[in-house]
Order: sequence, then structure tokens, then C-alpha cells
Amino acid sequence: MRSSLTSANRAGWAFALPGIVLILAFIITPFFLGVGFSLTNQRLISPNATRFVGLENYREMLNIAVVDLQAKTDSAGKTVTDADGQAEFPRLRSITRNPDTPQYHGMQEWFRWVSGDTAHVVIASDVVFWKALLNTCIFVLMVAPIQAAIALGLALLINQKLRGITIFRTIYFMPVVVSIVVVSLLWRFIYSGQNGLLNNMLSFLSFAHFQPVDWLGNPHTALGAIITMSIWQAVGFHMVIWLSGLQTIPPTLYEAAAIEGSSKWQTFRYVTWPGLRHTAVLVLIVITMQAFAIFAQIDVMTKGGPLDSTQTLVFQAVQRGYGMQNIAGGSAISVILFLIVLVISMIQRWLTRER
Amino acid sequence: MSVIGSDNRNLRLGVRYLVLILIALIFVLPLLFMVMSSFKPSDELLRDTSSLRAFLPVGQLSLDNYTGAFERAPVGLFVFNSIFVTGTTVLLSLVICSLAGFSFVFLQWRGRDVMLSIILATFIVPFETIAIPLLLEVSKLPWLGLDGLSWGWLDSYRVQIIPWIADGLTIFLFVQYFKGLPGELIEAARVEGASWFQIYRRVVIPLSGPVIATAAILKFLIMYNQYLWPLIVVQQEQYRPVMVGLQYFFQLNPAWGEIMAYLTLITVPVLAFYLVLQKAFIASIASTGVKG
Amino acid sequence: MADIKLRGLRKSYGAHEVIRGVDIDIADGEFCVFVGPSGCGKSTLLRMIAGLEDISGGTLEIDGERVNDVQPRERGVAMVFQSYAIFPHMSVRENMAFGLTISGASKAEKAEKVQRAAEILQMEHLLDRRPSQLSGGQRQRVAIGRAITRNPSVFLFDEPLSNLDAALRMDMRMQIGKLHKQLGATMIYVTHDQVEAMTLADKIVVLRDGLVMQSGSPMELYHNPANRFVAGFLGAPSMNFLEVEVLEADSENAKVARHSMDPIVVPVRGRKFAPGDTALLGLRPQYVTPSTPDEGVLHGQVSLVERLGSETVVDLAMEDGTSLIAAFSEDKQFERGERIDLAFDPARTHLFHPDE
Amino acid sequence: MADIKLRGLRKSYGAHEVIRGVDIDIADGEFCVFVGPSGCGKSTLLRMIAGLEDISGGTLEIDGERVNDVQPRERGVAMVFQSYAIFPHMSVRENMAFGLTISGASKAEKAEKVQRAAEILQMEHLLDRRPSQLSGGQRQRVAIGRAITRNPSVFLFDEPLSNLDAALRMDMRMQIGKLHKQLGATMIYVTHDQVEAMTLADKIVVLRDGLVMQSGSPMELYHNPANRFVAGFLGAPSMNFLEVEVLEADSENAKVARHSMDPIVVPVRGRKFAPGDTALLGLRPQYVTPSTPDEGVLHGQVSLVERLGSETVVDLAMEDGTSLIAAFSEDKQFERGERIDLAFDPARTHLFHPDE
Amino acid sequence: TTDLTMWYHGAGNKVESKIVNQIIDDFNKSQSDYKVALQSFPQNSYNDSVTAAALAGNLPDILDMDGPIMPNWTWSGYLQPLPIPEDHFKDFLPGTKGVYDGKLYSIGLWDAAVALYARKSTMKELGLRTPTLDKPWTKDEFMSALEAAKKSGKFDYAIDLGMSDKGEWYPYAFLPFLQSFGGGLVNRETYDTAEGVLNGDAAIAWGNWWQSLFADKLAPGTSQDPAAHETGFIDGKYAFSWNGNWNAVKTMDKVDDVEFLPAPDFGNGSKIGGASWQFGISASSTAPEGAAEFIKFATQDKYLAEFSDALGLIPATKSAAQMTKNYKTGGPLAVFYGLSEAQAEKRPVTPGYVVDSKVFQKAAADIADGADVIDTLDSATDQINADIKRNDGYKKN
Ligand SMILES: Nc1ncnc2c1ncn2[C@@H]1O[C@H](COP(=O)(O)OP(=O)(O)OP(=O)(O)O)[C@@H](O)[C@H]1O
Ligand SMILES: Nc1ncnc2c1ncn2[C@@H]1O[C@H](COP(=O)(O)OP(=O)(O)OP(=O)(O)O)[C@@H](O)[C@H]1O
Ligand SMILES: [Mg+2]
Ligand SMILES: [Mg+2]
Repeated sequence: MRSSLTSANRAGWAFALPGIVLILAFIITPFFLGVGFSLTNQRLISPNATRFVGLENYREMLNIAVVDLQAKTDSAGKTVTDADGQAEFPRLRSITRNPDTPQYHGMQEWFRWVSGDTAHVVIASDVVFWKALLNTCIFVLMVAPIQAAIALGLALLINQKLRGITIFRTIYFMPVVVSIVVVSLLWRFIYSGQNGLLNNMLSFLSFAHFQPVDWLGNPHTALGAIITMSIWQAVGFHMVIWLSGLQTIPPTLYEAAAIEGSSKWQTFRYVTWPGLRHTAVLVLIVITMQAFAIFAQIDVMTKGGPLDSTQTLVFQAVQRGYGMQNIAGGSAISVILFLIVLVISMIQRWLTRER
Repeated sequence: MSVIGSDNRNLRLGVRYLVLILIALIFVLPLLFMVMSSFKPSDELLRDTSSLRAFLPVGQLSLDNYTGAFERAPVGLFVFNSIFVTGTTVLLSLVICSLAGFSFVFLQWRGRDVMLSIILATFIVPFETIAIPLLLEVSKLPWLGLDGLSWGWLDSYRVQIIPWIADGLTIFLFVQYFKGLPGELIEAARVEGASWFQIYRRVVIPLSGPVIATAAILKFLIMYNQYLWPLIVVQQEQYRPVMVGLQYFFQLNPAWGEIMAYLTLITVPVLAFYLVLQKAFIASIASTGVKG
Repeated sequence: MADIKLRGLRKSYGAHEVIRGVDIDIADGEFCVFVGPSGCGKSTLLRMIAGLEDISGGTLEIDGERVNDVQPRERGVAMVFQSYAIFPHMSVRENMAFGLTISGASKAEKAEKVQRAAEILQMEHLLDRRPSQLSGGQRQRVAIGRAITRNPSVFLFDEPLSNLDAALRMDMRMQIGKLHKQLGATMIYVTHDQVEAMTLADKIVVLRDGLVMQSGSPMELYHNPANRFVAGFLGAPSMNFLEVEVLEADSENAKVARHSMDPIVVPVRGRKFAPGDTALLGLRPQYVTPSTPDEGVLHGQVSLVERLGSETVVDLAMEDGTSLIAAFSEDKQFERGERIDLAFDPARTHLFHPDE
Repeated sequence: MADIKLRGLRKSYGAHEVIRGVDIDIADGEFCVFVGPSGCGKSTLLRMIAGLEDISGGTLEIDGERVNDVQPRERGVAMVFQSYAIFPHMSVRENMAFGLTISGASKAEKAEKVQRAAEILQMEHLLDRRPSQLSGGQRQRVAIGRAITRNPSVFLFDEPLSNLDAALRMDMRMQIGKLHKQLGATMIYVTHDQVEAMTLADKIVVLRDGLVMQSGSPMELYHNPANRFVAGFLGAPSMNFLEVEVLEADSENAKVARHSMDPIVVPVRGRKFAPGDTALLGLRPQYVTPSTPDEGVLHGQVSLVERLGSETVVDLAMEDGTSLIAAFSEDKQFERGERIDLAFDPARTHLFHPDE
Repeated sequence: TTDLTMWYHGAGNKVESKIVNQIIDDFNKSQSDYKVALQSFPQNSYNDSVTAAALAGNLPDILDMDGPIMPNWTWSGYLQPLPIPEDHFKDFLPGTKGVYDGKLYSIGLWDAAVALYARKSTMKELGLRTPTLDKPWTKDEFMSALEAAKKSGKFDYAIDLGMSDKGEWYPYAFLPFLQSFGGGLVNRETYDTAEGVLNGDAAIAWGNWWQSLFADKLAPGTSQDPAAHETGFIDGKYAFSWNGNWNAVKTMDKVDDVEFLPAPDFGNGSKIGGASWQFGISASSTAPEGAAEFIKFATQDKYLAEFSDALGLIPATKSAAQMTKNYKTGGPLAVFYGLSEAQAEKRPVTPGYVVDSKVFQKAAADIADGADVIDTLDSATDQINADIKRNDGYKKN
């Protein structure tokens, strides 16, 4: 229903206009330029003319297939096995570099699973992209809930009326004010595999039972290490957002709840949490967006390694756009990222809509 | 107060503080490492990284790293540039984004909802991915300065400021907050004859302390930590900000001591900014708090 | 100068219609009071006049002009909100001066007007407080203060005195009455307080479920309620309704009787009854007087006594099981269960159809 | 079961002391009403009893135990807030059931109790609304509903009926009275409504500026006010105070006179006066009766008439310039400027020292 | 006078800046036709800055660049050939000359070299032969030296390869190993494919060897922290270090008996990377003659020597070398001059190198981290080929 009284076409436009113009000029326009690039073979620098290639860049990135490898057999027709008794398979290059299967040329293995004498290999033209996509999703799925929850916990903790609480408030916030680049540099020392602080501390705390871990050098721990550090760095910011949400809840509601005999948890459940609805939407969306944009940590700490275990989409977009001078490819990643995040934020908003 | 009660109370209080302090350690130690290291010679600080010494002011402490940092790079200039660019952007951004947020929440106009969705969608675009098209764009934009019309914004403060003023996230922050303000206050002001701008100025903004602080901090951090953008749009040292300046220290042999000194130096203004804001923030909450 | 005309005004929230076609004329300078049960739409109507709610149907005219789509700030109204709506970030002084600040009044003017309002409201000592440091009644007075520092042509008050004590309320009531005379402004006033309604109003509008039940001068409504609802709504304690049988009726009077009450002749005030009809005899508690058993028309046993000092309200269980409220303008002592006999002046009763 | 003892209770906000040493005993099951001017500290006192405000001095005992430092949730009280404090994100139903939800009551129990409360409050049709969709009075009823669905041993009501219309208010008042009898719970009730205070209270406590002026049964306070403040505060319109000169006085009576009023003998009710003293003669407006010029003791000109239907309040300008309010329990018509003569029963007057 | 702008990558490097400024001052004073103004950039981000400026049409007259990127910039049209006859630089080390398409586009004041850092004492203790330029270690000798070091138990790792420095260091320092094995990054004749070069048998052999270094814990892997890289050899945690000559002076200060050994020969000769920073003239320069004047002025022996003394880099000419304290005959670093002269091989001279180097870097890191050697090399090959295809073979048109 359109309301005639609150409608103020001119005032409304006038107030929003500066913001809209700026966003249009400096975000939307370049973004669409980028979308345009992703449909060409645009290079960062090149004397060659730019060509329209349609969805070629996307096809190259998304192209994926499953091929089967049959275990090697000896002259007797028996399956050759290696030392561990596992069937041995021919190399993938017998397919990807085989003139008979040109459709698989230029594709690499992403992962495989073996059933009996057959190995099913998922191959893709752009394995790194798929890995980056997967890692980014893992990163977001880990960081968003954990960071939001810890931040809320901290906010509740420092929302107490205690002497000197602002000191703690400031301390918890401190990592936020330090640039993520700086933080990543510092944590590289902490995570160091041989004599890193973390290893030494853990070993001290466990009375030397702890085996040093090469946190950033081990494909199994690298992403986790980066997740932990990212949460550590940004949690203070979200704590402050939660805090300001907490402080907008009218004290009388707490009083009413107290009178009604509600316990701490019940007060949280029935008063605090519902009162934080707007804030929760905000925090979740902000964290998700920031998490999807993860770049600096990777750039400083691992450059996507080891073994692509920390590749992420934005890192890849930058790597391609600048490092590999393939602006078209980089733009295509950005567009895909945009679409993913758009869908997610629409789902998020739908889930948290006003009912 | 009974004796038992007070003991219990003190115990509970003690536990609370203990928890607070333990958590504080987690947050403060890496930064302590940074600060302490800035007083140590490079090789010593590297050696110390493996032990608790990293957090302690032990060894040969001196200010050499600081003098070294100042010799290596015009630190003062970089800090000034960053603060100037950041400060200007934050101020403009708060004004422009809060106006937009106000318009989206309290006013109704044709195309409002569509516009809002579009703007909110923009904060999904990571900057890294639009940097190049944006660079191409700003290198061709006109500017009317004191010395007449010129083309191209490169090598200036404005190129570091203007594109960053408005962003979807800041507008979103304001929109979310404004939605939660009691509508009747706006109504009261309207009946009192206030124009929309007066409502914005005198009612909404004074009540928006928390969100202004949040948005300011966020923007400040984003701006202060700018790296890629100034790197590609600014060629002259005179306009370089602190994060580009950090690269001065990564030579073939990074001067870790000086790096730590530099990091400490550039972190101080942000911390100061936060402390000031926090005070304002708390004051604004105290004054707007409602009692039953 | 502003006269206000509501013509077939309607308001819906979704499918729920809360104002269902209201016509009211408020003359320039008139003091009009809206009364009605909680939730009947008084605040909504006021907010529509102020321009804070969209009008779903009908027209609203101020000063002869259709203002359905005019912004509140252009309507020249001041309003006291039921929920106060004072600005938490401003001191009392700033709150009161808000309208003046907005219109760019000089410092001196602001200071003077605020000072005057504060005197009227007896809150000069609170001018520098924040709203959070005020009691409920004090907040309400700030809201009134904000409205009266301006000189609008229309005042809208939404239960402005509900949180004040009797003495202060009386005082404020008189101040508002005075203000009305002085300024000659049109005032629309929502209240639950009958005294306020009766004493302040030039015209009372009784609402029910989004419809106007009756409007007119206080005495008109009190003495000639248009229907049973209005009769019951005005006056405290409210009118008793006794079921009676019509024995005879003409255009002036009717003869009615009921179990254990001898037939009496009562005025029909324009209503039509036929013999044999069942009717309701309306009898204000104040018009019932104690009497001797043989003079008395009504007899009952005291089931509840409320002593208010200058008045005593008695709830009587009558022989046929119905109850009757009687109010005596004296402090009287009754025992529960005591039997009393009552008389009343038939000329002061009202006769209604049961389904009105 | 809970009796409540306040002993020397104090409360300061910074340097500002708003409760300045209050002693009150409230017996188990008693219905105690706090009255007093706006800002005198009623809400603060209530909030202190509830445990929502720190106690700056003195002790508060519930059921014989000192509870100064006990958490609200452990005090077993239910409270209706002056500002309602209903949860905006819950439906009316959920709001009312809140206390039960908290204590883990079964669904059936919640449904039943909410249903009962809704019936009492006449808001069954609103149960699924959100607070933002309710009118002021409806919100207030939700707050009452939340308190009464539980069975606490102490009820605290802060002006619970201020936003309701007369009829509903009377109804609610009776419901609360009934509830009190049924549950036998201790109730403390803040109100500005004299009728509520007089009818509900076992004991009324009159407060002023953070101090208790008098406490006792309604009739005690009405007929034997301890001081001029209480006398003026209770009763509406409030008592007239006429300056008189004491001619003679003993322990029982005093003979007083004033310009243009012949000497009369009035009771001193324990106060001491000496001949030649100036005193104030308190005279309730209801106890003034019209009379013939020669019987009349007071003479004046009508300066204001307020007709309330069953009562008529007249403001008289007397010959010496002071004004006098008279209330007649009838609808009477007076002209402004009309001269009237009044009589009163000296035995019903009160005599006060001027500086009380 | 004509104003010339010049960009240089030395921001933050006090010594380097001082000399560059000195040269510019001298030049400006030496004549009155041209006036050079300097803008310094931090090295790490220098290429990005130049690329951005080029995109925005904002290049200076004179700029310096890392050797291997020159073909790319030339191909993209940023640079113009130096208007200086080639024999002007005939005495210059081959690594300092940026030739593409038969034309000289850039000239360096110095070259850099990599050597195997070792302690004399360690060598003796482990009983190792000291390799020479003429007779470098073979692969087996090298590996047994590492094994010996590991077995001695005195070191955390036998050799530090500098794996923490994930940048141009990888191709610069490790590509020569691959070349010594007989492999390469791309076909150096046609520059149109990497097939068979980067994933041929020689390359696979290299990959297996490379992986074994880390699998056998002879060298710290990609997660090595920068601190360990810097202090490890000096603190005696590593027996050997594969390191650049720019670290030589500093190491000599701390380790008296350090010596610099030539690269081992893995079958196809000892090889190290060549080509360091060089000066060139932008295509958009309006006064190329002036720029050329400056370049000629700056490449005088005295400045070459000055740079070398200050930074420890190899001066571009023999005559300049004689003027330095480290590289004159018998000087402590003279060995590097020989290394550079004898072993330096340029990285592939193709515009595609920018991408190739990134691909190599990732492949080397992945193999070190344990990835399948053949699959990784295949994948790298595919990427390079795809890039070449995407750029229409990097042909000029
Ligand atoms: N936070 C505060 N700081 C300072 N003064 C306060 C604060 N809260 C209340 N007061 C003052 O304390 C006094 C008592 O307030 P309280 O709310 O108890 O009054 P009340 O008797 O309930 O009045 P009302 O009938 O108007 O609701 C008032 O004068 C009020 O201005
Ligand atoms: N936003 C809304 N959505 C749906 N119904 C609403 C909304 N606001 C008010 N109502 C309903 O409209 C009716 C009229 O409300 P209004 O506030 O005008 O009542 P009122 O006469 O002022 O009552 P009170 O005396 O209790 O303040 C009520 O029944 C209320 O429940
Ligand atoms: Mg209302
Ligand atoms: Mg109160």
C-alpha cells in the first residue's frame, strides 16, 4: 500500500541522491565494466585487440567431468598392486594428453574415489577455481557462525556493569584496529612450524607431550589456522556491533523479565535475543560478506598453499587479474562470487525477514 | 550486608575479572609482541619469536628501530596522508550514507525499494575485483579545480577519497539502525513542524550515536588499511598512505625491527580514534537510554 | 483559525477497519472531546487529523481545504501523544522549545515561552533534567509543554492528564480550559476522565468501534443520550438498566412495570413503544434515593459498599436477582446484606429498546 | 504469604534524594495504595520493593527477611509497570504467558490461565496481536494480564488503569478487588484515581516529596486527615481552606470567625489553638449546601460553573476576594455572576495551623 | 631545459636512494638541457604501480624494471628501444642487457647472482670437496653433502632454499636447477609451448629430486617462517644456504668462514639466474634522447662501482669491478663475478614470462608440498600453454 503522507518524492530523492550517485559511479559502473570484461578475452596489458568471447571464460572455469581409470593389469590379466596392496592405476595423462580424447585436454584431477578396479576421477579445466570455491565456502561456514557467537559472548561479557570494563572493551577490540596485513605478518611468526610461539606454548602447556605442528605448512591445518586468526582479528568489531544492539534494548524489558522470575538464560532467550534481531541480521550479513572477501590473510600467509588448501575466490581473482594479467578470468571469478553471495544474502534475508 | 554474602560476592567478582583478564591476554599478546619487538634489534627479535621473551621487554632495548623507520620512509607524511584521507572520507561517508539511510527508512519515493536492494547488493562486490575497471574510469574523470578543468584524478587525495565515500554496507548499517528507532519520535517532530532535514538533524542523528560510532569505526578501518587502491592510483610519494609505506620496509632483507616500529606507529592513531569514539559512543548511549 | 470537518472518514489496518465512516464538524475555536471505550479508535482519529496516519477513505478538511494528503507540518497542529513521545536526547527545556527551535524562534522568545509553560505545568525545577530522570507524570507534562509553547491553530491532546494526580489534574484541566479561552484555538481532546470531558468540552463525541455514537454538548449527552450505549458510557458509576414491560405507551410517556415494582409512568423521549414490549429502564445511580419501605419502589440487599468519602456507592442485589447500583452523595455506612429500599423520580429515567 | 516492612527507606539519584526515610508496614494480604502528587516517589518506592532500584539506606523486609540485596526474581512479586514494559516481539498471548513460560508451566496451563486473564481484561479477540498493533489502553491491559497469570505473593501495580475508560476502569477495579480477595495476596497499588484509592485500599499511604504524610484506612484519612496536605489531597474537588481567626479555644472545640462570617464553633480534633491565632478552616466542597441569605454563613458570586451531570461544581468569588469551591450533587444551572448563599455543618469542618 | 621524470624501485632503501639521488644530482649539474626528477617506489609493489600507470597512461620518461619483465612491457608497448648503439655496452655482463626482438631495450648497472653459502669449517668437518667454477659439484656430490650434513645431526636442516620468500625468488633461484636438469619453462626457440619442456622426462627428474629434498627433510618447506630464513644459516641451524649475493656482505659480517660455492651441475651444466634491475625508456617519453643521455651518464663505471659497494651487487663491467672493494680481483665476492659471467642464464625472454613465472612458482611450491610430480608439471604445462593461446602466441601484430 502506498502511503501518501510519508511519501516525499523530492525530499526522498534529494537525501538519497548523493549516495546513489557515488555508488553508481564508483561501484556499479566498474562492476558492470568487470562483467563486460568477463565476456571478453581482456588482458591487464596487451597490445592485442580485445575480443568478445561470450561465456568462454566461464566455461573454462566451470568445465568439469568424471573419467574412469581402469586398474593396470599385468600380462596375465591380473590387477597390478602396489606395496600396500592397492590397485595401481594408469596416470591421468594417459587421458588428458591422449590424442583420442581431445575433450579432456588441459584438464586436471580435482579428486577421485576408487571402487574396485576402477578409479573415478573428477577432472576440471580449472581445478584451482573449484578448490578455491570449496575453501571459500568452508571458510564462510566456519567463520560466520563461530565469529558471530564468540562476538556475542564477548559483548554480553563486557556489557556487565563492572569497574574498569571499558579497559577490557578496548583490549578486546584492539586486534581490529590493527591492519589485517600486519596481523597476518605477526601470526606467521606465531604459527611457525619449527619454533613458533604457538607450538612452544602448546608444548609447554602439555608438558612437552604436544608434537609441533607446521600449522601453515600442513594442508590439513593451514585453512584452520587462517580461520582462527581471522576470527581473532575481527571478533572485536562484531562484539561492538552486538554491544550497541544490546544497549538499545530498553532496560524496562529486563526489569519486567526479572520481576517475572526469569533466569539469566531465559532473559537472554526471551528478551535479549529477540531484541537483537536487527543486529543479528546485520552481524551475520557483515561477517558473511567479509568472509567471502577473504584475501589479505591468504596473500600474506600462504599464497593459497600448501597444495591449494587455502586458495580462495578473491585471492584467485586477484592472482589472475594482476598476477596472471588475465583480467577477463579474474572478472569472471568476481561475477561468480557476486552471484553466490547474492543468493546467500537473499536467503539470509528471507530467513530473517520480518514476520 | 552479611559476611558470607560479601565473601561470595567478592569471589564471584574475582572469577569474573579472571575470565575477563584471560580473554584479554588472548587478544593483547600478539600486539604486545609487536610493540615489544619494535624495541629490539632485528636478529634478536627474530630469535625471541620462539619463546615468551617475545612478549617481554628483555634484551637490548632501544629506539633505534624508530629512528631507523623515520630515516627509511617519511613516516610522518604517510600517517598524515592516511589520517587526512581517512578522516575526510569517514566524515563525508557518515553524512551521505546516513542521509541515504534516512531516506530509505523514513521517506517513501518512487523506486525506493528497488534502489535499496541494488545498493545493498553492492556491498557484496569485493573491491579487489573492481579495482581495474575503476582505475580506468577515474583516470578519465574530469575535475574542476582551482586551476581550471583537468582530466584524470590520479595522483591526488580526491582519488583516494571520493570513490570510497558511499558504500552499501554503511548505508545498510544506518538502515538497520533507523528501523529500530521509535517511530513516534519522528511523528512528534513532524507534528511540531520539523522539515525532513530538521528531523534528520535534530532527532534522528542525535539518537544515532551507536550506529554512527560503528559505521565510523568500520569506515576508518577500511580506509586506514587501504593498500591496493592507493598503490595503483597514486604514483607520487607525497600522496602515499601508510599501508603503501609499509612496503618500504620489505626490501630483500625485511628490516623486522623497523617493521615492528612502523606497525606500532601506524597503529597508534587508529587506537586513539577508537578510544575517542568509544567515549562518545558510551556517552550517547547514556543519554538516550530509557528508564521505566 | 481552523474549523475541521471529517466526512465519512475511514481507516483500515490491513483487513481490519478501525475507523468506519466518521462524520464530525468541529467549529473554529471549539473544544471537542473524544470519548469512548479503550480501542474504539480515538487515538487513530486524532492521528489522522494530525496527518500521521493515511486516510483510507473519506475526506478531512481543515479550514475548508481538503488536507488528506497534506504533510503534518503544513497542517498547523500541535499534539500531545498518549505515549508522550518526548525526545530522550534533549533536556526538558529543549524538548519544550523544540517547535520553536524548528521555526527559528529567537533565544529570548524560546526562554520566555518555555518559562511560561513550565510555570503552568509546575515544573520549573525540572527544566534541565533528561526525560530518563523524570517520573511518569512529569514526562507527560513535558509533552504538554511542548505542545503549548507553540501557537498552533489546532491542538490535539491524547489523554494528556492520565498520569497526573487529582489535584494537579484539576489544575492542568483548568489551565487547559484557560488556554483554550485565551488562544481561541481549536482543541481536540481524548480522555477517559468524565470530569475532564464534561467540564472542558464544548462538544463531546462518543465513539464506539470506529463509529460516532452521538455528539453534542455535555449536558445534552448526559440528559438526552441518543442510545443506550451513550447513556451507559457517560456518568460514573454508570446507568442501571432494568428490564421492564411496557403496559401503555403514547408519544410522550409510557407506563412500565416489572416484577416487584409497581407500574410507573416514564417519559419516552421520542422513542416509540407498544404495549407488551420489553424495554430497558435507565436509571442513574445518583438519582436513586433511600426511602421508607412503603414509599420505595425498589428493594434490595446490599452486596457491596464503596465509600469514597463524599459519596457512597452501593451495589444492591434485588429480589429478582438483578443488581442495581446506587450512589449517595454522602459518606454512609452500610452493612453487607442490609436490606434497603429505594425511590427515584420517574421523570429522570430513560427508556430504551433492549437491542439498541 | 508476605508481609512487607519498610524501615527508614531512602533512595538518592546522585545528590538528589527522592525517597527520604519511609516507614510503612504492609500486612500479609493487605491492599495498600500509594497516592501522592506526581513526582513524589511512588514509582520509585514500588521499584525498590520490586528490587529494581538499589536501596540507598534503610531496610526492606519481606516476610520477615531483609531483602535489600535479593534479586527481583527471588522476591516473588509481580508488577505492572507505569510504562507497561510489554515485550514488543511477543504476541499478546505470549506476553501474558511470559511468567508461566519462564517457570516452565505446561501448555494447557498457560492456555487456560491466559484465557482467564483475557476474559477478565476483555481482550480475548486481541490475543494474537503484537503490542505495536494495540491502543494505549489495550497495552496497559496486557501488562495487567501478564501480572495476573502468575500467582505471586505480592502484586505491585503502578497506575495500572490510567489509560482505561471509566466503564472499563470500574470493571477492572472490581476485578482487581475480587482478585485480591480470591488470592489473598498482598497488593501495593499506585494510583492517581481517588475512587480507586478509596474503594480498593485497606490502607492508603499518602506520600509527598519522598516522605509519608499519613497512612491509614481510606475513611480515616478522609475524615481525619493528619494535616492540611492530606486533607487537601484526598477528595475531589479538594478541600477549601478559609483563613479564620481563633476567638476562643479549648481541647475540644474552637470558636472561629472571619470577615463577613459570623463566629462558629468547630472541632479542633486534637490540635491546639490559642485565641488570636490565625487558622485555616477546612471545608469540603461537598459539605457546603445552598441556603437562604439569612441562614447562609458564606456568600459569594458564581465565577465558574462545571456541570458534570450528576454533580455541579461551582467556583465562588467571596466578598473578601478569596475563592471557594462548592459541589452540589445534582445537575444545577447557575449563571456567572449570580449571587448565592451557602451554609455548612461546622461539625464537619477541620481546623489547621496555617504552616502545616 | 626539458623535464624528465624517472621512476625507481628503491623506496625505503636508504643506501640505494642515496646513490640514485646522487647520480641524478650529478647529471642535472653536468648539463643544462635536461632535468631529471625522481619518484621512488617500494620494490615489492613496483610492477603493479607501473602497470597501473601504464593502464592510466601515466608513465614517466625513464623507468627501471626487473630484467625478465622487460619483454612483457616491450610487447605491451610501454618501452622503446634505447637510442644508444649497442657497443656502448659491449663490456657489460650479458645478464645486464635487456634484448628483445633483437633490440636493446634496457641496461642494468649490476647483476645479481646466487651461490651456495657454506662454512669452511662445516666443509672440513663433513670432509667435503670444495667445488669450483670449473669443477662444480655433481648432483650426487651435492646430495651426499646434504646427507652428510643431515647425518651429522648438528643442523635442523641441511640446506635452506629460502622457501619462505614466495615471489620472483622461486623462478630466479630454482628455475636454473630445472634448466641444469635439462628441462625448462617453455620451448626457448619458439616460445609457443611448454609441452615436453616443463613436463618432459628431464623436468620430471627434476621434480622428483626437488620433492625428495623436502620429503627427506633436507630443506625446510614452503611454510618456513621468514625469521628462520634470515637467521638460520647465521645461527648455524642450516649447513648450507642457497642465497643471493645481496646477503653476502651481511653474512660475512656474522660468519667469518663463510664461502660461496657455485651451483651444482645436475647434468646440463651449472646454472644460476641472471638479469637484475635495468633502466629503460618509456614509449610515451617525449624526450628519449634526454633519457638516453641520462642512462649513459648513469652507467659510468664510477656509479656501477658505487652501487656495488653499497649494495653488494655485481657491477656490470669488469673495469667497474676492479674499482670495488668486494669484486676486485681477490675481493671476497669476486667469486660472484665469475659465477655471473659463467653460469648466468636468463629467464625465458618472452612476454609470457610474467605468467610462466607464477606458474612455475606454484608448481615448485606444490611439488615441495608433496603434490604428484607428473600431474603438477602437466598442469603447469597446460596453464602456460593456455596462456600462450589466450595471447595469440604473444606475437606482435
Ligand atoms: N534517574 C533519575 N535521576 C534523577 N531523578 C530521578 C530519576 N528518576 C526519577 N527521578 C525523580 O525522582 C522523583 C520521583 O520519581 P517517581 O517516578 O518515583 O515519581 P512518581 O511518584 O511515580 O510520579 P508520577 O506519579 O508522576 O509517576 C521525581 O521527582 C523524578 O524526577
Ligand atoms: N498497527 C495496527 N494494526 C492493527 N490494528 C491496530 C493498529 N493500531 C491500532 N490498532 C487497533 O485499532 C483500534 C483503535 O486503536 P486506537 O489506538 O485508536 O484506540 P484508542 O481509542 O485510542 O484506545 P485507548 O483508549 O486504549 O488508547 C484498536 O482496536 C487497536 O487494536
Ligand atoms: Mg489511544
Ligand atoms: Mg510514577
